Amino acid sequence: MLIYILTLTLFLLGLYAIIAKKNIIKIIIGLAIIDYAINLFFILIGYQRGSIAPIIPKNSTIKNFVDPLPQALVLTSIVIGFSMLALVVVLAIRLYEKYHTFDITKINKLKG
Amino acid sequence: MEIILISLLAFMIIGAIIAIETYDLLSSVISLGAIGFALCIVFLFLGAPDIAIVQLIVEILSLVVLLKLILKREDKDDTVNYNNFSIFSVIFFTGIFITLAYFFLKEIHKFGNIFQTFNKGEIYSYYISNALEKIKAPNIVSAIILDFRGYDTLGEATVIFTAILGGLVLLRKIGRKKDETK
Amino acid sequence: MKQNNSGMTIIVKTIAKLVIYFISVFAFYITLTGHLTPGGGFAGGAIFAAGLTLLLLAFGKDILLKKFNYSKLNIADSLGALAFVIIGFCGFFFASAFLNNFFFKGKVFHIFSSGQILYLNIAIFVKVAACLFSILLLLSMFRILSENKTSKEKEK
Amino acid sequence: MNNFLPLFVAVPLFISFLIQLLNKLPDVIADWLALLSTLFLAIISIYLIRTNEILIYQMGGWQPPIGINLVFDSFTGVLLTIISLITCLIVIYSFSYMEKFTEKKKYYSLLLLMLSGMNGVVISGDIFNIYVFLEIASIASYALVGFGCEDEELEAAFKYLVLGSVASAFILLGIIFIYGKYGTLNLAQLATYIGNENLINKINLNMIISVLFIMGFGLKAALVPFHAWLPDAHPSAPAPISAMLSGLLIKALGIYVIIRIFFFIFKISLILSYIIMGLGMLSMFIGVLLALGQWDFKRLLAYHSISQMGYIILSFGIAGAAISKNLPSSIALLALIGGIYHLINHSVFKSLLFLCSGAIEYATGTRKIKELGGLREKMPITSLTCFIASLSISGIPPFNGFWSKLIIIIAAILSKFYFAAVITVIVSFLTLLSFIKVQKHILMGELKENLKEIKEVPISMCFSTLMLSILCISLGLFYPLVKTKFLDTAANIILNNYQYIQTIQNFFMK
Repeated sequence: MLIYILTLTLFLLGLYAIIAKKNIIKIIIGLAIIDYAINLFFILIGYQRGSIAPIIPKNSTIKNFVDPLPQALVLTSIVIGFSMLALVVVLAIRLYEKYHTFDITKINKLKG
Repeated sequence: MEIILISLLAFMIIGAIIAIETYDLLSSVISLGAIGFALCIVFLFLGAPDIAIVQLIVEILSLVVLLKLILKREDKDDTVNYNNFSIFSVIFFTGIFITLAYFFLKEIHKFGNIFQTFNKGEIYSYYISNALEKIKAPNIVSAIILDFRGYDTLGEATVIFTAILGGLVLLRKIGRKKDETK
Repeated sequence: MKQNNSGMTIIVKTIAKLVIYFISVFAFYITLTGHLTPGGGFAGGAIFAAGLTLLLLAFGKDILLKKFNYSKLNIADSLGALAFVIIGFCGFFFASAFLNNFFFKGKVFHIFSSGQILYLNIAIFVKVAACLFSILLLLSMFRILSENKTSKEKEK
Repeated sequence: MNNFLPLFVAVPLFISFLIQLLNKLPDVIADWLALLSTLFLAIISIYLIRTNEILIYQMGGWQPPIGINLVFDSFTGVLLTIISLITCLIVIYSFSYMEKFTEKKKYYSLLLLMLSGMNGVVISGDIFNIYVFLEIASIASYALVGFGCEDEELEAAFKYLVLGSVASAFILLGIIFIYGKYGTLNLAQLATYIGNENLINKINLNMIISVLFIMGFGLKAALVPFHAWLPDAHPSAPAPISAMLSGLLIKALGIYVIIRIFFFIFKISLILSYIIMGLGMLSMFIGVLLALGQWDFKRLLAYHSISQMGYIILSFGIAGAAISKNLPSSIALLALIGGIYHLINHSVFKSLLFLCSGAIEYATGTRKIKELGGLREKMPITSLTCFIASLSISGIPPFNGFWSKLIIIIAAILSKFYFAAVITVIVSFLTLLSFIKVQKHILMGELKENLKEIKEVPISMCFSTLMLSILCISLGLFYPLVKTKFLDTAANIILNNYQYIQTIQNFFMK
């Protein structure tokens, strides 16, 4: 139970970084931290105490494996997180080139 | 086992606080890298080797990408303005969410025994027993990714394709053809 | 190699030249035995892209662009994705369902053993390597553009 | 019959990868490839909508809880037909509209990826699969919003991306809690577990999961507390993309998944339907109030989509309240029919309005209503279609907007939510007011001198706007036919959702 709560605090820290921080880099870091917390939570859900990784060894009949399904989903979500990060970095570069600052408060040409 | 995980998690939380609060952007990106590597070690402890490999490599690449963004550009985060209202509200909300979390996290199965869910690990045991007979793939995770749930990975490969295409589209120099008349 | 100043010092260049072969062999190993040992298409592609990034950082952009310009990366990228969909379609036409694994499964614990998982791993390897490396090439290309633009503004 | 289902996702993916592969060929090839694939999908969806039994397709040949299965019931059919038809017309529209932009081939492959993402979300029967295809559609729309690479567009794309990824993080957190508690990802198996589960204490996990899903999919559906990205993203996107965003994306990714989750999986409860109705009324009212003060045509339309989405959410909230208060099922059926019908109408006339605004911008180069005036001499077709669309959005009798708003008001009165009915009437009156202002400025009045030499937009743009306006009129006039053939079965599917769960059950692994 304590591990789940610690992961949730990591998730909240990332959320805090996105909401409270004004600098684009800190927002990107917040996004990355949220991705880390969610991937960690997925793998924690699939852990079986005292069992080995889900690779069937060659000639042994060990049957207690960790749950492989969350690992398949986490592989997908890591790659989604990275592609989101790449897109945000590309946007941050273009915004820096146009506005010459990373500060959100100065990037507000859109009104209304 | 739990002690190692909790200590690594504490390390990650401290790293996250450093990454969010420091003025110098370079050190915040470096501490983000440190969190990623600690996460990779946690994956190894939780018995997820190929997730650890992918996480490690993607962590290195995202570090290189972030450093490319920061170097030769602004490196001080001068937007920090601490007023006690924001700090107080943050602590207040985290407090509420954690106490709420304590109640509803009881319903998720205890850490370490996956058979307490509603379907008693029925899908889990099917994957374990049939990965070798039906698909002859000892690595059950690869079997799930590419055969049982291959449709997910098709979407997955498309996500990377879209992100690259989006990056190419956003980084081109002339967006609109400037028509000379208007 | 003619001595040009783009990229890092000579030490890094020589080490990079040596290490890149080990990295690519490791990447191929991880991809081809994706269904036997941990790893797979994603991990192998990412490792190969990390090796190319090492070359990019060590030797600078212009040498890399001779071998890896955009059209090649783009073709490799869409070829990998097309291979994935085509394998899915041949499951759709020849076998009962869209991504059905009707290929020859072979004996357990051998490389050519688990049917479509190997071919899909190779397709994903090509795709992910081309994708991740083209992101980094893109970012390094773009920074040059913004630099000479800012330098022009400074002169004005 | 059910072998067509994976084509909805596989064909657009295949064509978009092919377009990127043939990068050297001229743009015309990409035009025709995109047109043929969307036309093919439209024909399949029209062919498929006539069956009113539920089709299941096991992806990869594995039974449902092990593999992923695709589900097609008549509610999905309604949505698939709208998505394919409107995307086909948008591709025709962008033949000539996208001449103003560079990199036309990349635009087409991103458009097809967004289409395959939406189709993937609509027909998938597995909750993590919905998340993956939602990501594809969202990432493609982030890139397309910033397609013009101007300052505002990049800023709007950045804001949209940050909010979108926070929403996806909430959705993924909800999926983790579901897997942690129920151990399965399949929607039907989840429904059976939630169905025969007795909730003990008040703060249970289902409440937290539904809060997370409402926040996540609510942001994708631009409901009021989470609508901050829409008024910036839509005006800065190129016109066909903003037509697709506000016509299809917020429906397929937002409303459809909210209904699929809260009507089929989590039994709809009274509190939940009150929350949904509250969100609907809030977005209706605030959307139209903000829209009154706008002078930029596309931004005004963006605010109107928020308020029109409020109509749809309100009608589904009324249906949920009617079901959970077990009023006579005819009221819930009426509310559902109103919701689905308004969903169809809103997609049609909102895309038409955005395409007209793109045509006006293509000809005159400006979006500000004040600078336009008296376009009816020089641009007859665009002004005619814009006139028809404004009439149908403000609910003038012969057109389709009138019928759906009427049904929603009747359903609200029958289920004794008089406050909701009053708000609906006020908001539709304010919409009428705002569109009269738009018509007066754009169509009536005299032609300004600097606009003397503008000429009508090319044929491909006129063709798609005309087709959409014909669709608008026919949906309005042939309402009884449309009701019996499509809407009744779709509403029945949502009302008694045990059919959906039963048909998937007997595919389960024994």
